[in-house]
Amino acid sequence: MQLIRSFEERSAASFAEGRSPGTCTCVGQEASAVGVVAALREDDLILTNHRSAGHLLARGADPGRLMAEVMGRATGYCGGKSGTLHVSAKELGVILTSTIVGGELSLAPGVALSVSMKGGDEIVTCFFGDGAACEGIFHEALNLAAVWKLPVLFVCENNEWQAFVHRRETMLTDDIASRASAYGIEGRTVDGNDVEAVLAAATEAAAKVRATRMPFLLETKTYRLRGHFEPDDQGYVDKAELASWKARDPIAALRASLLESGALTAGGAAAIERRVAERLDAAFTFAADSPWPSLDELTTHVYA
Amino acid sequence: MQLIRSFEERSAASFAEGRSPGTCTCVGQEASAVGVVAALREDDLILTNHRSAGHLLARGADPGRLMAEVMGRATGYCGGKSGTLHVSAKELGVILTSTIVGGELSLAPGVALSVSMKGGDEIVTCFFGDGAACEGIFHEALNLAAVWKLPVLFVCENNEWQAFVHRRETMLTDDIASRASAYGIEGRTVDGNDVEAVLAAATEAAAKVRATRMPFLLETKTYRLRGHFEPDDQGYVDKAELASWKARDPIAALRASLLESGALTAGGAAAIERRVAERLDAAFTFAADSPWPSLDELTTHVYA
Amino acid sequence: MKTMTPYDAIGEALAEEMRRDATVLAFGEGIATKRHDLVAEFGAARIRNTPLAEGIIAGTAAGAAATGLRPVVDLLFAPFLTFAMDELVNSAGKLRFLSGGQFSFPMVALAMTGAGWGVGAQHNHNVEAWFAHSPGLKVVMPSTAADFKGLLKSSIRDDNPVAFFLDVALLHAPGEVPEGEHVVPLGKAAIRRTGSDVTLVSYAKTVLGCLAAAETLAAEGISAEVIDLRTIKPWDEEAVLASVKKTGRLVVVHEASRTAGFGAEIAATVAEKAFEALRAPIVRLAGPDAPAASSWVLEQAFVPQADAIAGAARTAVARAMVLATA
Amino acid sequence: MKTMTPYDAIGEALAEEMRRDATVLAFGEGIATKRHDLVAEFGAARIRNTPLAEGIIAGTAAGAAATGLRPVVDLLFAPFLTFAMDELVNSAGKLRFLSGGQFSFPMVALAMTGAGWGVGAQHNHNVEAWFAHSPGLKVVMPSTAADFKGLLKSSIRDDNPVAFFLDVALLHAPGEVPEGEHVVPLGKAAIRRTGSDVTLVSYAKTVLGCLAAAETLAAEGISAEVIDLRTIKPWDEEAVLASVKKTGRLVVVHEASRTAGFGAEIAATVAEKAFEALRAPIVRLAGPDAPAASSWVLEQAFVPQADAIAGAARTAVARAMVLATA
Ligand SMILES: Cc1ncc(C[n+]2csc(CCOP(=O)(O)OP(=O)(O)O)c2C)c(N)n1
Ligand SMILES: Cc1ncc(C[n+]2csc(CCOP(=O)(O)OP(=O)(O)O)c2C)c(N)n1
Ligand SMILES: [Mg+2]
Ligand SMILES: [Mg+2]
Repeated sequence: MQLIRSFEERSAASFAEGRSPGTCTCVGQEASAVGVVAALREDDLILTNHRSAGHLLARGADPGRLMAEVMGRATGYCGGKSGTLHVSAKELGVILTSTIVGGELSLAPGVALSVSMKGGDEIVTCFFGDGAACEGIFHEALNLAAVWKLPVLFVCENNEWQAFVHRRETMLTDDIASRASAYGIEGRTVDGNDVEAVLAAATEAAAKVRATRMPFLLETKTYRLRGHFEPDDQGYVDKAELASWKARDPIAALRASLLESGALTAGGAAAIERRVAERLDAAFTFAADSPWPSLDELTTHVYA
Repeated sequence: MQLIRSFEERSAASFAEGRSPGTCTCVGQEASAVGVVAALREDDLILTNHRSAGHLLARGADPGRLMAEVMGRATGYCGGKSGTLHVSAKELGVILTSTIVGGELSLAPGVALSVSMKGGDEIVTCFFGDGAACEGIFHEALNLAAVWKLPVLFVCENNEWQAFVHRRETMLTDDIASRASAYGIEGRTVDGNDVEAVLAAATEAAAKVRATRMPFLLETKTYRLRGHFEPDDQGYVDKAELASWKARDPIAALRASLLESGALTAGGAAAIERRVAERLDAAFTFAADSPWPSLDELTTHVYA
Repeated sequence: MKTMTPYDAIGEALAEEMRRDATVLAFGEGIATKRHDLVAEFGAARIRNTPLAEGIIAGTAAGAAATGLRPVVDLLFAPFLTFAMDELVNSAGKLRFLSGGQFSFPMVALAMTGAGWGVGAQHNHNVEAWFAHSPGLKVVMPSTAADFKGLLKSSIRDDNPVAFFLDVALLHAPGEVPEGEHVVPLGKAAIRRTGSDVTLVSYAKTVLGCLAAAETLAAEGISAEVIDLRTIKPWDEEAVLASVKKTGRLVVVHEASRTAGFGAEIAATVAEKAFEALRAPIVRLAGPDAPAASSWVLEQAFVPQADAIAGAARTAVARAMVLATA
Repeated sequence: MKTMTPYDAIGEALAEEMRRDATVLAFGEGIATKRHDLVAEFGAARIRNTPLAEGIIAGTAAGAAATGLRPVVDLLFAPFLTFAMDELVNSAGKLRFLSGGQFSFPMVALAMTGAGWGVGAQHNHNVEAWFAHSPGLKVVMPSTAADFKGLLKSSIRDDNPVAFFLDVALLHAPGEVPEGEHVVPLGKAAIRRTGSDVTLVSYAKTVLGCLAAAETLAAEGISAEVIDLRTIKPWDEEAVLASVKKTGRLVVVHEASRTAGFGAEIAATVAEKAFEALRAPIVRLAGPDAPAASSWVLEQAFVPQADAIAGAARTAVARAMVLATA
C-alpha cells in the first residue's frame, strides 16, 4: 500500500514539475486494490481500467516499467503506446486494460469464457468504478456472466466520484452491490478503506466464484482522495466530505492498527518508507532515462 | 382487441398470399396493449417498437393507413418509408418508433424531459420487450429517468421470446419488474393476458407517474402466440408451453367472462366481429389500392 | 462443384473450421436456434444463443479472442453494430496496438445489410466504410456463394478482427461452391470479367449490376473489366491500379451512400497513383446520401442499377475519346 | 475583436444561444461542474450533469430534440461516441426519414479529438468520416476561435443533428473572436490564404500546418491557396472545385487515418468534377492507418506536418510542369 501511495504521489509531483504526463491516481483507494489482489491466485486473471496503478503494483508490477509507460517510453509495459490510461501487463495476468469506462466490463466475460472452455479453475477479476456501473455495458456484462455461468469476480470500487460528477448525481441508490439480485447472482458491500476487511470479503467471494463458477459482485466503498486526473484542484469537492474521508485514510488506519497491535514498530514503519523511497528513486530514474519509442512504432502492432 | 387480432391475422394471411411484406404480429398480446393504452390520457405520449400494431390500433390508428404503411404505400402513416417496423403517428401521440431493440428506451427519457421542461402534466409511456430489457440501454434509460425524475411509464411486455431465443436463455430471474429497485423506483408485474388487470395496474401506475413525476416499471406477462416475424413456423417453440398459453388467449378469456357476466351477448359478439371484418375489408382494400411513393421520396425528409 | 446458398455456405465454413480447430466457437441472438445442426455436432458450449445485447456479444468475443479462442459472432443486421462499436473499434481494433502487441483478436463479426428485405434503414445500412476507417479491423463483403465460404474460412483463421458483411439480396440465391477444402485469401480481388476499355470496380450485390452492364456494353463494342473487391480492407489496390492503367477509365459502384463511402477511397487512390493513365473523370455510382426506405420501390431504386452503370461507362469511354483528340 | 480560447468561445456561444432561445439546454458528464457560470445564469434544469452513460445522453438529446427542445450534449472524447452510435445514427439520423418527415432533431453532440493530450487512441480518434457517411447528420470541425463560436451558434440553430468535433490541440489556444453577434453558416469553407499554383484543403489543426507550408512555399515562389473546410458535411464542394480549377493541383490534409478518411471524398469528388483541370495527381496527406499512441513523440508524428505538406505541394507543382511539357 505504501508503495502504491508513494508511486502515485511521486507521479503527481513529477507531473507538476513537467517531467511526466498527468495520471488518474488511486490515492485513498490502496486498500481496495491490495485487499482484492491479495485474495487471488497467481494464475487468476485481472482486468482493470484507467485507474490501474494500484492493481498493477499490488500484482507485483515493476514501478520502473510502469512509470516508463506513463512517460511514453519504449521500456514501458506497452512500449509507451499505452501511456498511463490502458496499461496491460500480460506477464502479470493484468490484461486488456481499457480506458473506455466500461471497457473492462465488456471484455471480462470473454476472458472467463476462455477459462471455462479450457476447463481451468482460474477466476477472472474485473475492477471498475461506480461510474462504469452507470454504463449499459455493466448491465449486459453481469447478465451474460450470470446466464453463461462465467467465473468473474466483479469488483466495483465505489469512490463516490465519476470524474467531475458526484456519484449521488448519477443514481438514487447508495449501493451498487445490491444490483446483483437483478441478475440472479450474489453481491456484497465492504468497507474499501479497511484492507483486512477487503481481503476477507474478497477471499470469500473469490472462493465462491472458483467453486460455483458463477459471477459475484463485490463493492468496495472507498474514496478518491486526490482529484480525477492530475492536475485537479478538487475545487468542486465538498470540503467536509473530503475531510471525513481523509480521516479514514486506509494507510494511516492500517499503520495505526499495526502499531497498536505491535505487529509493526515505528522503526519498522520507517524502514518500509525508506525501502519504498529507494525503490521509487530507482524506478523514476529508470523511466526518465529510458528511450522514446522509435518512429517505426507508429504503425507496428496494428495488424497481427 | 378483436380489431387488433383480426388486423394481425389478416396481415399474416395477406403476407402468405404474397400481397404484403412480413410483420411482427402481436397476436396473443392484445390485452397488454389495450389495457395500458386505455389507462392513458389522450395527451400522453407513447413510444413503441417493432411490434407496434396493438399500441397503434388501441390508440385509434386508422387500420387502412397502418396497412398502407406496412405495404410501403404513399398513404401510410410514414409515406411508406417506415414499412411495418417503425410506424410513428405523431397525430396520435405515438412517436419516435424505432425497430432497434432498445431504441424506444433510449428516446423516452428525452421526450419526458421535454414534457417536464414545458411544465406539462402529461406522461410518457414506453413499450418494450423482455429482449430490450437485456440491452444496456434499458439500464441507462431507467437510471437516467430515475435520477432526473422524468415521468415515464416503462411497460415491459414480457412475452417469453426474443425473436428465436427463449427468455429463459437470456436471464436467470423470472421477473423484470423487480429490477426497478436497482434504480430506486417502483415496479410491478401484472397478468398481461387479463385486460381488466392490466387496465387497473396501468391506471394506478400512470396515476403515480403523473403525480410523482417519477418513472415506474410495469411488466405485463404475456405470450407471443404467432411467431416472431411472418413467416415463422414456430418449429423451435415448446409445444406444451405454446398450448398452455393458447388456453389463456386474452380475447377468448375476455369474451367468456363478458358472456358469463351478461355484459355481452352471443349476438353482440358476432356483431363486433362483423363490424371489425367490414372495417378491415375496407382498410386492406384502401391499402392495396394506394399508390407507391414517387421516386423523389428517395431523398426527401433526410435533412430538415 | 456443388450448388448451395451463401447462407448454407456460411454454415459449411463454420462447421469445417470448428472441426479443424477446437478453439472456434460461434454465438449470437438465435444462432443456436437457426443452426441446430451445428449444435448437434459441436455441442451447446460452442454454438450459443445469447441475451439480446450486441455490446456484450462483441465484447465477449474480443475478450475470448485475446485469450485463446476464435469466436464468430452473429450480430444480425449492420445497424445493430452501432451497439457494438466500442467493443469492435476501441477494444478489438485498438488494444493490440495500445498494449504494444501483447494481444491479438482473432474474431469475426457477421452482419447482414443491403436492399432485399424491405425493412428499412434500421436493418439496411451499408456501413463497411466505417470499419475500413477503423484501424486494426479487416472488412469483407463477398458476392458469390463460393466466396462467402472461402472468405469466411480465411476470416476465421486470420489473427485480426474481421467485420464480415452479408448482402441480404445474395444470401439465399444458390451458387456454385467448389467441393472439398475451399479457402479464399483476404485482400485479393477477383477479376470477374476482363476488358480493355473501362474498369468497373465493385463488391457485393452491385457486382451483379456491373456484370450485367458489361454484357450490355459488350454488345455495343465496349469492353469492360469487372473487378469484385471481395475484401474491402485490405483492398486489392494492385489489381485495381493494374486494370485502370490498362483501360484508362474507372467507374466505382456500391450500394452504400456515396458521401465518404468506400468508393471514395478507391477513386482517391487511383487519382493519386494512376493519374497519368486516366483518360476520363472517375465516376462513382452509389446509393444516395439518405437512409434506405422500407417501401419496395424506394428500396430497389436506392441501389445503382446496370443501366446506370452502363451509362456511366459509356460516358467515360466517350469523354476519353474527346480528350484524346483534343 | 476580442481574444479568447475556443473553450471559452464555446461557453459564450452556449450562453448567447441559451439567452436567445429558452429551448436550448446542455448536458453531459461534468458540464455543470465545469461550466458553473452557465449553471448560475440558466439554472440547474438547463445545464445538467448526467450519469456516465453516453448512449442515454445522446438518446435523451434525440428524444428531447424531436419534441421541442434544442439540446447540446457534451460527449467528451470522440471514441466515447462508440457508445452513442445507435442514438446518433439510427435515431437522430434516420427517424426523420423513416417517419416520413414527422420529426426533426435539432441537437448538437460535442466531442474532442486529435493529438495534443498524450492519452492515446481511446481518447484520440478522428472519426468525422463515420458521421459524414451517416445520412441525416451534419459534421463540423472548426480551426479558429471565431469559428468555434460562430459555427456552434449555427449548429444550435440548425434543425438537424450536428456532430461537432473539437480538436484538443486548438481548444486552449487563444484567438480572435469578433465582438457581438457572430454566426458562421454551416457548409461554407474559409479561404485562409489565396494562391494560384496549388490548393491545400484541410480542416481543424492541420489547417495550421497548411498555412505554415504555404508560407514556406511562398518564399520559394510557389503560391498556395489554403482552404479550411470548417464544415465536413455538407462540405463546400463549390469552393474547392473553383480553387482546383484555378490551380490545377490539389493536396488534401487531415489528421484522421488516410484509409476511407474524409480526404478520400474530397479527392474523389475533384477527380470526378474537376478532372480536366487537374495538372498533377491528387495527393492526400493523413494520419497512418493505425491507432494513435499515447507517447508524445508518436502522437506528434501521427499528424501531417508542414514540411510534408510543403513537400507534397512542391511535387505536385513540379509534376504538373513535367506533364505540361511532355
Ligand atoms: C465511455 C467513457 N466515458 C467517459 C470517459 C471519461 N472518463 C474517464 S474516467 C471517468 C470517470 C469514471 O468514473 P468511475 O467509473 O467511477 O471510475 P473512477 O475514475 O472513479 O475510478 C470518466 C467520465 C471515458 N474514459 N470513457
Ligand atoms: C439492437 C437490435 N438487435 C436485434 C434486433 C433483431 N430483433 C428484432 S425483434 C427481436 C426480439 C426482441 O425481443 P423483445 O424485446 O422481447 O420483443 P418482442 O419481439 O418479443 O416483442 C430481435 C432480436 C433488433 N431489431 N435490434
Ligand atoms: Mg468512481
Ligand atoms: Mg419478447
